[in-house]
This record gives sequence, C-alpha cells and structure tokens, in this order.
Amino acid sequence: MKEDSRPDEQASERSDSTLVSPTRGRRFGKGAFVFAIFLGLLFGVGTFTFGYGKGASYLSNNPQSCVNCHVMQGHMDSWQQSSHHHVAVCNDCHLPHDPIMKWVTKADNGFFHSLAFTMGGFKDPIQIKERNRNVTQSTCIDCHKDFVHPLLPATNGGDMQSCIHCHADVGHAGR
Amino acid sequence: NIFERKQEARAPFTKVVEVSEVSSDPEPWGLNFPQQYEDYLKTVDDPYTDFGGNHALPPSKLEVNPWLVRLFAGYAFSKDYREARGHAHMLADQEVTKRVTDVQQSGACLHCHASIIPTYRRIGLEKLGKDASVASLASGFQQEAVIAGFQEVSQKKYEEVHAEVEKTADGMDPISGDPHLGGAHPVSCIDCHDPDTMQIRVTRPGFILGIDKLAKSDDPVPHLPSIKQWRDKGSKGNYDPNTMASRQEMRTFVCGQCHVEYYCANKMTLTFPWSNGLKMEDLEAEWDSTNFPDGGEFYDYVHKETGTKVYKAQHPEFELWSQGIHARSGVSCSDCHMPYEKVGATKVSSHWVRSPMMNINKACQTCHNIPEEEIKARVDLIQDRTKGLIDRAASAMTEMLDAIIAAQEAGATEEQLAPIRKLQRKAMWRLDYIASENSKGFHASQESARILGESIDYSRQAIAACLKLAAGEPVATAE
Amino acid sequence: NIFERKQEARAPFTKVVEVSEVSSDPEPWGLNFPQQYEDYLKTVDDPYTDFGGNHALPPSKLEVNPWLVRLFAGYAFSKDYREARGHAHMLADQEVTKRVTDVQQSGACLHCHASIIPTYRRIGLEKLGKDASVASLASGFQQEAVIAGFQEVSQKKYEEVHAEVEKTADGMDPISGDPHLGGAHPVSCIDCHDPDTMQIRVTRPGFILGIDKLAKSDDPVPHLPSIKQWRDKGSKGNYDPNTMASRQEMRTFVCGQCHVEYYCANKMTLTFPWSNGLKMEDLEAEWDSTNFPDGGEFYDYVHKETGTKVYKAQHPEFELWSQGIHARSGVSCSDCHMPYEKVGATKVSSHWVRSPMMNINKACQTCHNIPEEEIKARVDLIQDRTKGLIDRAASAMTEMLDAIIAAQEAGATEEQLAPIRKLQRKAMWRLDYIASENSKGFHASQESARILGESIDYSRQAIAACLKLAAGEPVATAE
Ligand code: HEC
Ligand code: HEC
Ligand code: HEC
Ligand code: HEC
Ligand code: HEC
Ligand code: HEC
Ligand code: HEC
Ligand code: HEC
Ligand code: HEC
Ligand code: HEC
Ligand code: HEC
Ligand code: HEC
Ligand code: HEC
Ligand code: HEC
Ligand SMILES: [Ca+2]
Ligand SMILES: [Ca+2]
Repeated sequence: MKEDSRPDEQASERSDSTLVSPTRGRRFGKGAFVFAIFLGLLFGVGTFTFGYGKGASYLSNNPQSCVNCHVMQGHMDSWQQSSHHHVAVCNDCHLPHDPIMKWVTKADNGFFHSLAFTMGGFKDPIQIKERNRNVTQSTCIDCHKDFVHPLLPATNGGDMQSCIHCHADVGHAGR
Repeated sequence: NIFERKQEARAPFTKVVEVSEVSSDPEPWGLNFPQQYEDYLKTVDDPYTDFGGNHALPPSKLEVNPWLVRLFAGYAFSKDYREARGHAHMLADQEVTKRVTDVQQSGACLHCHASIIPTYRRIGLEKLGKDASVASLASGFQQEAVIAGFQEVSQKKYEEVHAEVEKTADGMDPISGDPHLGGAHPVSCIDCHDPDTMQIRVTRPGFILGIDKLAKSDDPVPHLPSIKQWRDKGSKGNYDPNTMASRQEMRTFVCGQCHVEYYCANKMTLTFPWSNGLKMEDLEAEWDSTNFPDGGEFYDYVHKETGTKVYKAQHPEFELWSQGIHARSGVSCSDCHMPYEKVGATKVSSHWVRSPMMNINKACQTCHNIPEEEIKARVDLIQDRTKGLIDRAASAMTEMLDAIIAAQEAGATEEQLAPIRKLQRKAMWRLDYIASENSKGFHASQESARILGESIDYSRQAIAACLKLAAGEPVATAE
Repeated sequence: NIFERKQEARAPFTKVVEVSEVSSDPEPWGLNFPQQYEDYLKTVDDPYTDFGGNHALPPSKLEVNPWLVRLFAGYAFSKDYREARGHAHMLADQEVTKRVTDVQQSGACLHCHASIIPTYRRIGLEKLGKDASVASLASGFQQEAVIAGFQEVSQKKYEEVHAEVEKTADGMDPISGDPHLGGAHPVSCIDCHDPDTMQIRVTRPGFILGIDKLAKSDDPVPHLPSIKQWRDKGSKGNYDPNTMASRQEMRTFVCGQCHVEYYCANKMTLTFPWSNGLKMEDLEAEWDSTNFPDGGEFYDYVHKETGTKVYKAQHPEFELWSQGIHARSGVSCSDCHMPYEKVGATKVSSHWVRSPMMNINKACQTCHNIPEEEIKARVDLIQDRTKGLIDRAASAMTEMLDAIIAAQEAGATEEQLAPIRKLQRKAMWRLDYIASENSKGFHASQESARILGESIDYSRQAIAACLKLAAGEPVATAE
C-alpha cells in the first residue's frame, strides 16, 4: 500500500474539529503529565525490550509491525479477512484520530505492550481495556460520523451504543 | 460501563413543522422525519391480508388452539383472541374485539392501545385544578399531572375514556395556537420520543411506576445495569428511567411500556407486577400477595368450568426477554424489531416494527454472520420445541379440568378442593404465560421450557389429587 | 522472554523417538511432544483430591441424590456411581468400582476405559488367522482386524479381557523390534492420533460402526456437514469418518468415541444406538425396536421395586451436544475442553481435558468477549434451571414408583400394568438421560428442559393411571 493512499490520512482530511472535544483536552493535560513521569521511571526497564521486540514498529503504520509480537498474529490474520483490511490498518482503529492523543496512546500502548510481552502474565486471549475500547469507538465514529449521524446522542454528553455491539467482526473476528 | 459512551450531540435536525407534547397525531412529525413516518405507516401491512382484504381480522387463536377456550372459560378472552399484528391496527383491533364489544371493559385498556398521554395530562391537570388548555398541554410533559390523570381514568368505563381521548387535541397550530382535533391515534411518535430533542423516552405511567418497583426489589437484573448503578448509589428517591437508563436500555424500555404482563380491569388501577422481580415466579408472588381495595383476594377471573379463581397472563415479552440470553448480552427489543437500515447516506431505525423473521438480514445477520436459512432453522427449532411442550401442557391442563369437574360432581368439599385449586392456578398461569407470550419461546428458550415443564407438573399433580379424593385418600398441599 | 519466544516460533518439532500403532504407552510420545504429554499427565489432578488424598474416589452421586438409588434399583449403578474425573483415572476407577468388583461385567467395558486397540488388533488377527506378532501390530491400523477383535471380546468376561490388554505389548523398540510390556493404560495418544502424521483420528469400533449407522439414517444432522456431503454423493459404501470428516468434526468425533449412550453387557456386542438419529427419541426408538440375539425384547435391567424392564442412559454428551446451539455453530468438544493455548510462539491444544469452567479464559473468551464472572453466571443459570427440573422430575419419578408398588400390592394384573410400565420406562429414560449427561444441561439448554418436562409428564401420567386402576377405571395406553 502506498504511503499517501493510507485511509487514515484520507480520514484525517475528512475529520473536522467537532471531534476534538473539550473533555478530551482536559483529560490529556493531567493524564499526559502522570504518564510522562511513569514513563521516565520505567524507561530503563523497557528499553531493551522495546528495541529488540521492534517496539519502534509502534511508530510505524504497517500492520506487519504489530505481528512482530506473535500474540497479535490472530488479529492480523483475521484483519486480513475483514471488511476493513483495504480501508483501515490497525492504527486507524487503535489510535485516536486527534493528533495529540494519537502520540500519547502510541507511546503508552507501545510501552505497556512491550512490558507485558516481556513479563508475560497477560490474559490470553488478550482483553482490551476500557480506555482502548473508547479509542476504537471514537475512530469508528470519526470515519463514519456522517453515516451514523442519527446514532449520535440527541443531547450533549448523552451516551450512545457501542458500534461493536452489532459490528463485532469489522476489525478482526479472530483473536 | 460499556454502554456509557458520553458523546457530543448530533447536529440539530431541521424542523419543518413544530411538534409539541400535545402532538399525538403523527402526521406533522412525518414532515420532519419522512423516512421514519413512511416505515411507521407500513405497520398496517401484515401477513394476514391474504385472509380477505385489509379489513379482515387476523386469525383467531381460539380456533387454532381450541383448548384456549377451556383455559379462558368464563373470561372475555374465551370470546375473541387473535394473533397480534402491526401497530397501526392496535386501536381499531381493540375497538372491534368481542372482548370490548360484548364485555364491559375499563378505560385502562387504552393505556397501551392509544396515544393517550395528552388525555391523561389534561384530566390530571383538571383534577389538580391547573390550567388544562391546549397550550398548557403542549408546554411540557408534566409527569405529576399525567400520573394523576392515569389514576383518575384507569377504572372508568372504556367508552367513557375513549371519548375523552377523542376530545383531546391531537396537535396545535404553532403560530395561532389553535388546537387540532383528529380523534384517537394508535401508538405514535410522541409516545416514544421527546418532541424537542427526539430522544427516546418512556411515557406510560404503568411502566414508570412498575420499573421503580422493580428497582426497589432485590431482583439482580444483570441485564439492566443502570438499576444496579442506582442501587449502588443508595437507591435514593425513585428510579427514573428517563434520566437514569442508558440509551441501550431505553431501546427496550419503550417497548416495555406495553409488551408486559398486567392487571387491567375495574377493581384496581392498571398494575405491572414487578415488585419482586421479573421472573415468572416473581410476578406470581405479587399476585398471590395482592388484595383488592375491597379486601378480597386478587384474581383475574373465576374459571367457569371449575369455579377456581385464577390469573390471566398477558404478553409478558419484556419479562421473558429479561430471562433470555439476548437480554444478558445487552440486545434490546429495538435491535431486532427496529433494526438499523441503510437509507441513502445514513442509517435509520426501521419504524416498521414487526417480526424480525420478516427481516432476518438486518435484524439478525449483523450479529450472526450465518446464512439466512440457518438462522430461520434455529428459530424454528426453538419454536417447535416450545410448541411441542405447549401442546403437552395443554393436554395435561384439559385433563385436569375434567378431573376437577368429576371430583366436584362426586361431591368434593371446598376444603378438599382448596389444595387442588392452588395447583390448578399455578398450572394454568404457567401455561398461559408462555402461550400468551408472542415469541413462541424464542425470547428465552430454556426458561420457556422450564415454565411449561412446571405447568405439566402442576396439572398432573392436580389430577392425581382428584383421583385420590375419589379414592378417599388424603391430599397433600401444593408445594 | 522475547529471545526464547522468537526461537520457539522457528523451531520445528523433531521426533526424538519412534512411535507406532502398538505404542499405547504414552511415555515415548511424550518425548516427542513434551507440552501435550505434560498437560495430559495433569488429568490426574482434579477438584476432588481435597476429599482425602489422591487415592480417594470422587464423591458418590448416589449419596448426593438418593433418588438415584431407587431409579437404578436392581442394577449395578445402584451400588456405586460417582462423579467423573480426569482421563488419567479412567482405568483405575473402573477397576475399583463396585459395579465391577461386585458384579460380573463384560469385556466391552474396556472399549472406553483402556487403550485397547492393539489388543483388539491382536485378537482380530489371531481370529483371522493372520500374523499377530508385535511387528505386525505395529505396522498399521488394520481396521478389519480391529473390528474382528472387538466383536470377539465384547461379550467375554471383564477380567479375561483385562488380562488380554495387559499381555499386549504397549510399545516396541524401534531398532531391535523388541516388545515392551507395561500393562494396560487409560486413553492414550494412540487412541486419538495417527502415530506417523499425528493427525487426529477415531479408532473405536463402537464409533466407527455407530456413525456409519447415523450417516445411513435420515436424521438431518446439520451440524455434521461431511455426512450431508456423503449422502449428497449417493451414500456409497460406508461413511468413514477418518477419511471423510472435516478436521473440525474430528475434533468432536474423537470424544464421541466414548462420551455417548451405549449398550454394554453380555447379551450383545457393544452398541451405539444411532440408527434413527441423535435425538433422545431416536435413541429410544432404536432400543424399542431392538431384540436380543436370543429373540427377547431389549432392556438394560429389570427395575427391582416394580419389575419393569427399563433402559439405562449413560453420559450422552455427544448426542446432547448435537442438539445444542454450539454444535449448530460448529463448535467442537475440543474447542471448549481442549482449548488452544499459546506456549511461546506456538499454539497447542490443552491436553488437560477438563471442565471448561476451570479454564474460562481460554475455553470461552476466544469467542465470548465478555467478563469471566458473567460467563460463569450464564452457565450457572442454565445449570440451576436444569437442576431444578431434575429435582422436580425425580420427585415425580419416586412418587410413580410408590404408586406402581401400591397398585401391584392391590393386585393389579400384568395386563393392567402393561401401559403403566411403558410410561414408567419413558419417564425413567428421560430423567436418566439428562441426569447422567455430565454438563447439567449446558450442552443443549432448551433440549434438556424439554426432555425433563416430558419425564415429569410420563411419571405423573403413570401415577394417575395407577390411581385409576385402584378406582377400577380403564387406563388409556401411553401415547
Ligand atoms: C512488543 C510486542 C507487541 C507489539 C509489537 C504489539 N503488541 Fe499489542 N499487545 C501486546 C501484548 C503483550 C498485549 C497484552 C497487554 C495486556 O493485556 O496487558 C497487547 C495488547 C494490545 C491491545 C489491547 C490493549 C489494551 O490493553 O487495551 C491492542 C488494541 C493492541 N495490542 C494493538 C496493537 C497494535 C495496533 C500494534 C501495532 C501497531 C501492536 N499491538 C503491536 C504486544 C505487542
Ligand atoms: C476497523 C477497526 C479495526 C482494525 C482495522 C483493527 N482493529 Fe483491533 N480492535 C478493534 C476493536 C473495535 C477492538 C475492541 C473489541 C472490544 O471492545 O472488545 C479491537 C481490539 C483489539 C485487540 C484487543 C484484544 C481483543 O481482541 O479484543 C487487539 C490486540 C487488537 N485489536 C489488535 C489489532 C491488530 C494487530 C490489528 C491490525 C492487524 C487490528 N487490531 C486492526 C478494531 C479494529
Ligand atoms: C480509517 C477509517 C475507518 C475507520 C477507523 C473505521 N471504518 Fe468502517 N469503513 C470505512 C470505509 C472507508 C468503509 C467502506 C468500505 C467499503 O466500501 O468496502 C467502511 C465500512 C464499514 C462497514 C460496512 C462493511 C461491513 O463490515 O459491514 C461497517 C459496518 C463499518 N465500516 C463499521 C465500522 C466500525 C464499527 C468501526 C470501528 C470499530 C469502523 N468501521 C472503523 C472506514 C473506516
Ligand atoms: C399493558 C399494556 C396493555 C394493556 C393494558 C392492554 N393491552 Fe391489548 N395488547 C397489548 C399488546 C402488547 C398487544 C400485542 C400482543 C398480543 O397480541 O399478545 C395487545 C393486543 C391486543 C389485541 C389484539 C390481539 C388479541 O388479543 O386479540 C386486542 C384485541 C387487545 N389487545 C385488546 C385489549 C383490551 C380489551 C384491553 C383491556 C382489557 C387491553 N388490550 C389492554 C398491550 C396491552
Ligand atoms: C403503546 C403500546 C405499545 C408500545 C409502546 C409498543 N407496542 Fe408493540 N404492540 C402493541 C399492540 C397493542 C400490538 C397489537 C396490535 C394489534 O394486533 O392490533 C402490538 C404489536 C406488536 C408486534 C406485532 C407486529 C406484527 O406485525 O405482527 C410487534 C413485533 C411489536 N408490537 C413490537 C414492539 C416493539 C419492539 C416495541 C418498542 C420498539 C413496541 N412493540 C412498542 C402495543 C405497543
Ligand atoms: C434477539 C432478537 C430479539 C429481541 C432482543 C427481542 N425479540 Fe421479539 N421476537 C424475536 C423473534 C425471532 C420473534 C419470533 C417472530 C416470529 O415467530 O415470526 C419475536 C417475536 C416477538 C413478538 C411477536 C411478533 C409477531 O409477529 O407476532 C413480539 C410482540 C415481540 N417479539 C416483542 C419483543 C419485545 C417487546 C422485546 C423486548 C422486551 C423483544 N421482542 C426482544 C426476536 C427478538
Ligand atoms: C443495534 C445494532 C447496531 C449498532 C449499535 C450499530 N450498527 Fe451499524 N448497522 C447495523 C445494521 C443492522 C446495519 C445494516 C443496515 C442495512 O444493511 O441496511 C448497519 C450498517 C452500518 C454501516 C453501513 C453498512 C453498509 O452496508 O454500507 C456502517 C458504516 C455502520 N453500520 C457503522 C456503524 C457505526 C460506526 C456504529 C457505531 C456508532 C454502528 N454502526 C452501530 C446495526 C448497528
Ligand atoms: C414504539 C416506539 C417508537 C415510536 C412509536 C416511534 N419511534 Fe422513533 N425511534 C424509536 C426508537 C427505539 C429509536 C432508536 C433510538 C435510539 O437508538 O436512540 C427511534 C429513533 C427515531 C429517530 C432517530 C433516527 C433513527 O431512525 O434512529 C427519529 C428521527 C424517529 N425515531 C422518528 C420517529 C417518528 C417520526 C415517529 C412517528 C411517526 C416515531 N419515531 C415513532 C422508537 C419509536
Ligand atoms: C446485537 C446483537 C444481536 C442481534 C441483533 C441478534 N443476536 Fe442472537 N445472539 C447474540 C448474542 C450476544 C448471543 C449470545 C451468545 C453469544 O454470546 O454469542 C445470541 C444468541 C443467539 C442464539 C442462541 C441462544 C438460544 O436461545 O439458543 C440464537 C438462536 C440467536 N441468537 C438468534 C438470533 C436471531 C434469530 C436474531 C434476529 C431476530 C438475533 N439472534 C439477533 C447477539 C445478537
Ligand atoms: C461407550 C463408552 C463407555 C463404555 C462402554 C463404558 N464406559 Fe464407563 N465411562 C465412560 C465415560 C465417557 C465416562 C465419564 C462420564 C461419566 O462419568 O458419566 C465413564 C465413567 C465411568 C466411571 C466413573 C464414574 C462412575 O460412573 O462411577 C466408572 C466407574 C465406569 N465408567 C465404569 C464402567 C463400566 C463398569 C463399564 C462397563 C459396564 C463401562 N464403564 C463402560 C465411557 C464408557
Ligand atoms: C477412550 C474413551 C474416552 C475418550 C476418547 C474421551 N474420553 Fe473423556 N472420559 C472418559 C472416561 C472413562 C472418563 C471418566 C474418568 C473417571 O472418572 O475415572 C472421562 C472423563 C472426562 C471428563 C471429566 C474430567 C474431569 O476432570 O472432571 C471430561 C471433561 C472429558 N472426559 C471430556 C472429553 C473430551 C472433550 C474428549 C475428546 C477430546 C474425551 N473426553 C475423550 C473416556 C473418554
Ligand atoms: C461450548 C462449549 C462446550 C462444548 C462445545 C462442549 N462442552 Fe462439554 N461442557 C461444557 C461446560 C461449560 C460444561 C460444564 C462444566 C461444569 O459444570 O463444570 C461441560 C461439561 C462436560 C463434561 C462433564 C465435565 C465434568 O467436570 O464432570 C463432559 C464429560 C463433557 N462436557 C464432554 C463434552 C463432549 C464429549 C463434547 C462434545 C460432544 C462437549 N463436552 C462439548 C462446555 C462445552
Ligand atoms: C482424547 C483425544 C486425545 C488424546 C488422548 C490425545 N490427543 Fe493430542 N490432540 C487431540 C486433539 C482433538 C487435538 C487437536 C487436533 C486438531 O485441531 O487438528 C490434538 C492435537 C495434538 C497435537 C498437535 C498440536 C496441538 O497441540 O494442537 C499434538 C502434537 C498432540 N495432540 C500430541 C498428543 C500426545 C503426545 C498425546 C498423548 C500424551 C495426545 N496428543 C493425546 C486429541 C487427543
Ligand atoms: C468457537 C466458538 C465458541 C466457543 C469456544 C464457545 N462458544 Fe458459546 N457460543 C458460540 C456461538 C456461535 C453461540 C451461538 C450464538 C451466536 O451465534 O452467537 C454461542 C452461544 C452461547 C450461549 C447461549 C446459548 C445458550 O445455551 O444459552 C452461552 C450461554 C454460551 N455460548 C456459553 C459458552 C461457554 C460457557 C463457553 C466455554 C465453556 C463457550 N460458550 C464457548 C461460540 C462459542
Ligand atoms: Ca395479567
Ligand atoms: Ca444405555
């Protein structure tokens, strides 16, 4: 796939400012601070793994880089079968589309996956955490917000259904 | 909580015409939301038009299952009881059923068959001595007045209340403020939507009171997380679905306003029996412990063949769904009965509320990625098993009636019959519970079979008890 | 750590030692596949070791459910009947059960409790007058000989056949060709795997003959697509699972070799009753129409309290699973009981075959993306409903036994009792079917409830019939 035809880029072109919510901005302020300290403290431990496990692949958009960790293989295999494989790579769904949170999440997940992979002891099949679940929901909405307009809350701050309540298979049925 | 996804609102829609809390006529709403309105109008279509033109009534359940006539002996249901059909018919079907034309019914019947909230509000406001003008009716929901009006008319005569609905305005000219009088309507946009925001909501007093009782019970209701949250926060005040339920829960609650077991007659106000929980036994326990205002024991009718006071179960879809795997998985009524459909560049909820089996592709296949015939085969299998057990329970029930009649003819005393009547009531309630539920077991497959198994048990225990009476043996009491 | 894991990903497996068709001792296999062997050995662990050291037997079902003693009155099962436990125990548990020590059992018992195929082959080869040396035993599966041996020993005495198994070589030195004699083993690698390719396979004659009968029946078996394919191609010859079944089907069939209803005693060869299909009624119909070689009507035992000839149902896991939603969705026994687990970079099947509830994460969460406690709660709910109905059916059954005894004491004739005995047989069979199935209803939740509902119906019909007899009324025949 050519770099310039990546769907996430098309998507971010399409995305407008309405999705950068004030709430998210606030959360970033505090979260990023705590995160930075934490990262600093643990940096030494994680560095070898991060490097050897091609942790830098987190900085890339290539799905192949995710399967440097074989625990991601099932997701990769079924992503290739999925309705989205030609329109969205892993990062299109798993990284926030807003430019700042994107890098925070990248660092955060990249670091913790490396740590978890090295130390073991994570759940198998892997279970997504609430925080990352919210990321995927936000990316669905970002790409599809026109189409799903009626599903958005009628009033500000209202809740809405989880897309994968119905579309569980879109990214990857397998785990 | 996975349902809580606080989001920014959608862009406000453009209102072609203004609608308000008095707009029970759906037509002006249709100008704002043509797609939903068009679908809604399709609910006049139903598979029964083959039976001789649009005006024919749907098939009689009594003819298909003659044992129902014996089950309901002495009750209005034994005169006329038909298949349900689309929402557009609900008011007309009620008006012409022999249950209404041949029997005096109460005004509470209209709670679920007409767009009655503005009428409740008007009568409530009058009762409370407040302004009941059309402008006042249009100005807000005014729950207190709605509930007051509901309580006021529930026990009045059907015809009387029907006339009240007809004389309430069903709309108001937004500029002149003039009322529009278009008569009574079946369930309409205003019954499920806030006219300002279009958010879904519940309006029916029966549900608002019932779900609060449920929240205050100790039924775990794992499928209704907002109730758990309310309890965890100390169960303060009342549980208010309109402000506390998640949107996904609301997608079921709007249906739970009507598709539920109820008491609806002239001895007390319309009641949803949820104070112990939503299981069949919980509902039964509420009826068992209810007394009428006059102090008498609760019952729905005296079974004519046997003289036993029994309960009538009506369409407990919400309650049975609650016991099923879909409820536990967070699947709402609307997910299946009002699935999203792609219309042009957007997706909307199908307002053609109907059997999902007429629309398997949208109703099921998004979640169940398997062929349509296979889905149909699975539903058929569940329904066939249920049907087989219903027939079995029905045979046991009719044999029981014969046995009780024989015992009475042989001179059994009331004292001797007392435990047998208890068994009879349990057996009939359980059979009716599943037979009157409209999914033929689908909404909770194992639970349906369990309930029917119990019905068989009680019917046949009653038979044995009668035979023992005849033989002069002592009869054990029902457990 | 990562370094190691990367290595594992590339490492192909190397055969450290040679194993062959005579290698019923799993130890050498374990050198080739240490991970699977290690898991396999864990099947000695079980939740019952708390009950007093590793050698204690698991809890007695008879003590927990005293009604079982009455259900099995006059049959070996009334002497000793326990919870199942891990595969490692299967042979020892059989050797020490009072059903074997106090009663003369047949050699067919070993079909499912020992790694017996090389013994069948040896005896079959001898019978057919062919070379039965260890080298010949090791050389290939030789199905004809295996089946001949099976038929030869099925009706022999248990002790005799056990001695035959002990004296068959359980391995062979690949270089010298010397036999290894290690005694009898419980189910072992060779029972499910081809020693050359490690492909899974079925080896048990009972299954090979049974599944062929099923394929030749008209049961639709939508969950076994390869049978449909074979039928579509004209049902030529025999249906051979080892060459025709899909790998996913094989992941169930290996278990279906043993976890099935059977006849196993000395009147005829071990039989799996699948000639009409896999539903409870289909199995019953086969027994109903079976005659023993001596011409007598088929039965498992004469129920001691009542003198009725009845059937015994044993662990119909494969059959009940076949009626459930997981089977229809293509989910195999191995998916839940031998889930994949990641060991380093490779995925292996957990050979610690056990309750999936001990391993919810791997067994269920691959497909059900919901919290572990919620999965447990769903299983509990299904099992509690089943348990409730089992208790109800058990009460009905014991009351029935009392009623029949009373009728006999009152002098009922055999002619009068005939229809009652039919009802009794049906009631007991249905109750036993679900009570002896080991998932407590989970494998097919609605079907389990349906079967128990029918059991209740028949038990209580029999009671009424007895009471009518006492009253001198005519008794209708069982439907
Ligand atoms: C260094 C190895 C490694 C790489 C490379 C890797 N992952 Fe992971 N990933 C893991 C491990 C281990 C976990 C489980 C963490 C846990 O459960 O605590 C995980 C968990 C996840 C989760 C669930 C996270 C959560 O905690 O909610 C997501 C989503 C994910 N990975 C996506 C990705 C994507 C997208 C990529 C490529 C851009 C990727 N991973 C690359 C090892 C890796
Ligand atoms: C179209 C969107 C989409 C794409 C593309 C996608 N995913 Fe996901 N992924 C999701 C969603 C949605 C979830 C969360 C599921 C949930 O909430 O249970 C998820 C969850 C995960 C998890 C957490 C564990 C689990 O299975 O729930 C991992 C790991 C993961 N994805 C890895 C990947 C990798 C690696 C790729 C690329 C090969 C990828 N994903 C591509 C949408 C996507
Ligand atoms: C990077 C942008 C992007 C993201 C992120 C994304 N989608 Fe899509 N999605 C698309 C595009 C583009 C298509 C149209 C594909 C086509 O036409 O084949 C599509 C198609 C679909 C479809 C129709 C195809 C099908 O699978 O039935 C569904 C449903 C869908 N998306 C749901 C989701 C959900 C749910 C998520 C989040 C988990 C998501 N999408 C995330 C871009 C995206
Ligand atoms: C709590 C809500 C509720 C109340 C109160 C109620 N109904 Fe209904 N009614 C329904 C629902 C839901 C259906 C559709 C399901 C069904 O047919 O079982 C229905 C169906 C009907 C039908 C069409 C099918 C049939 O039963 O023949 C008639 C006629 C009817 N009701 C008459 C009445 C009458 C008369 C009363 C008052 C005694 C009444 N209803 C009270 C909710 C209600
Ligand atoms: C105000 C009461 C009321 C509400 C609210 C209501 N229903 Fe109904 N529903 C009825 C009545 C009454 C009927 C029977 C109409 C008849 O037979 O004339 C009915 C019929 C139906 C039918 C049968 C349609 C057919 O074509 O056979 C379905 C399905 C149904 N409702 C589902 C729902 C769902 C899903 C919801 C919520 C989204 C809902 N209903 C909300 C009262 C209601
Ligand atoms: C998972 C899907 C699903 C959910 C959730 C569900 N239903 Fe149903 N419902 C069905 C199916 C399937 C049928 C059987 C339709 C048939 O036999 O044609 C059915 C039948 C019905 C019928 C009778 C329809 C007719 O044609 O007569 C009514 C009324 C109904 N459901 C109401 C409800 C209500 C109210 C809820 C929520 C409390 C609900 N359903 C939840 C799938 C569902
Ligand atoms: C309650 C179930 C449900 C939920 C929740 C849901 N969808 Fe859908 N979605 C559907 C159904 C059903 C269709 C198919 C409509 C059709 O084929 O007409 C659909 C269609 C779509 C399509 C278009 C498919 C196509 O064929 O082009 C997209 C894109 C989509 N959904 C995205 C989303 C996103 C994003 C979300 C979350 C905001 C979401 N959906 C939430 C049920 C759901
Ligand atoms: C029996 C209940 C009921 C009635 C009556 C009803 N609706 Fe709805 N409506 C719903 C539900 C449920 C949704 C989905 C809401 C959600 O997911 O938040 C909905 C959604 C909508 C939406 C949002 C977009 C969409 O399609 O999801 C509009 C607009 C709408 N309805 C218009 C109308 C109009 C106009 C009428 C009258 C002609 C009407 N509704 C009658 C239950 C109802
Ligand atoms: C929003 C998602 C969703 C929709 C829509 C849905 N289902 Fe399901 N269904 C589920 C889930 C979740 C389960 C529970 C099992 C699981 O976790 O996979 C389930 C289970 C089932 C089962 C097995 C349970 C049983 O009672 O045997 C059947 C059959 C079934 N669904 C049929 C249907 C049919 C028919 C429809 C459409 C009328 C439908 N479903 C619509 C999500 C859904
Ligand atoms: C068709 C295969 C098969 C045959 C033949 C068979 N068994 Fe079993 N046996 C099993 C299976 C499977 C289990 C585990 C499931 C259970 O306990 O219900 C088991 C469990 C047992 C147990 C442990 C639990 C208990 O029942 O106390 C004993 C002891 C036992 N069998 C003895 C025997 C004896 C004696 C015979 C011969 C009369 C026999 N078996 C014949 C398959 C078989
Ligand atoms: C050769 C016969 C045989 C085969 C093949 C077989 N089993 Fe068993 N299984 C048994 C017997 C016998 C027992 C009971 C052992 C005891 O209680 O001593 C048993 C016990 C079990 C238990 C209970 C374990 C416990 O810890 O409680 C499970 C679960 C089980 N088997 C599942 C399976 C599955 C899944 C397969 C296929 C992958 C399978 N079995 C293949 C004969 C067999
Ligand atoms: C979808 C998952 C699933 C499938 C498929 C499945 N089982 Fe089970 N099985 C279970 C569960 C859950 C239990 C209940 C375990 C408990 O109560 O601890 C169980 C119980 C059992 C037990 C009793 C275990 C014990 O601890 O005593 C046996 C034996 C068994 N299954 C054999 C089989 C066989 C043979 C098959 C295939 C024909 C099969 N199962 C298919 C999930 C499954
Ligand atoms: C009761 C049946 C059974 C027994 C006994 C058994 N296996 Fe397996 N084995 C299986 C099944 C089922 C699979 C999965 C096969 C598949 O999916 O193709 C498997 C897979 C395997 C595999 C392939 C890799 C994997 O783990 O999926 C190996 C290697 C293996 N077994 C070795 C052994 C060894 C060594 C023994 C004896 C210690 C043994 N097996 C005993 C049923 C059995
Ligand atoms: C390989 C996939 C797979 C595995 C593994 C699996 N399931 Fe399921 N399960 C399904 C499917 C498919 C359905 C049917 C509904 C549907 O289509 O979503 C289902 C349905 C169910 C249902 C609803 C049906 C009913 O009887 O009420 C329950 C409960 C359930 N599964 C529990 C479990 C448990 C517990 C386990 C582990 C022991 C398990 N499942 C393992 C795929 C699986
Ligand atoms: Ca009632
Ligand atoms: Ca048997």
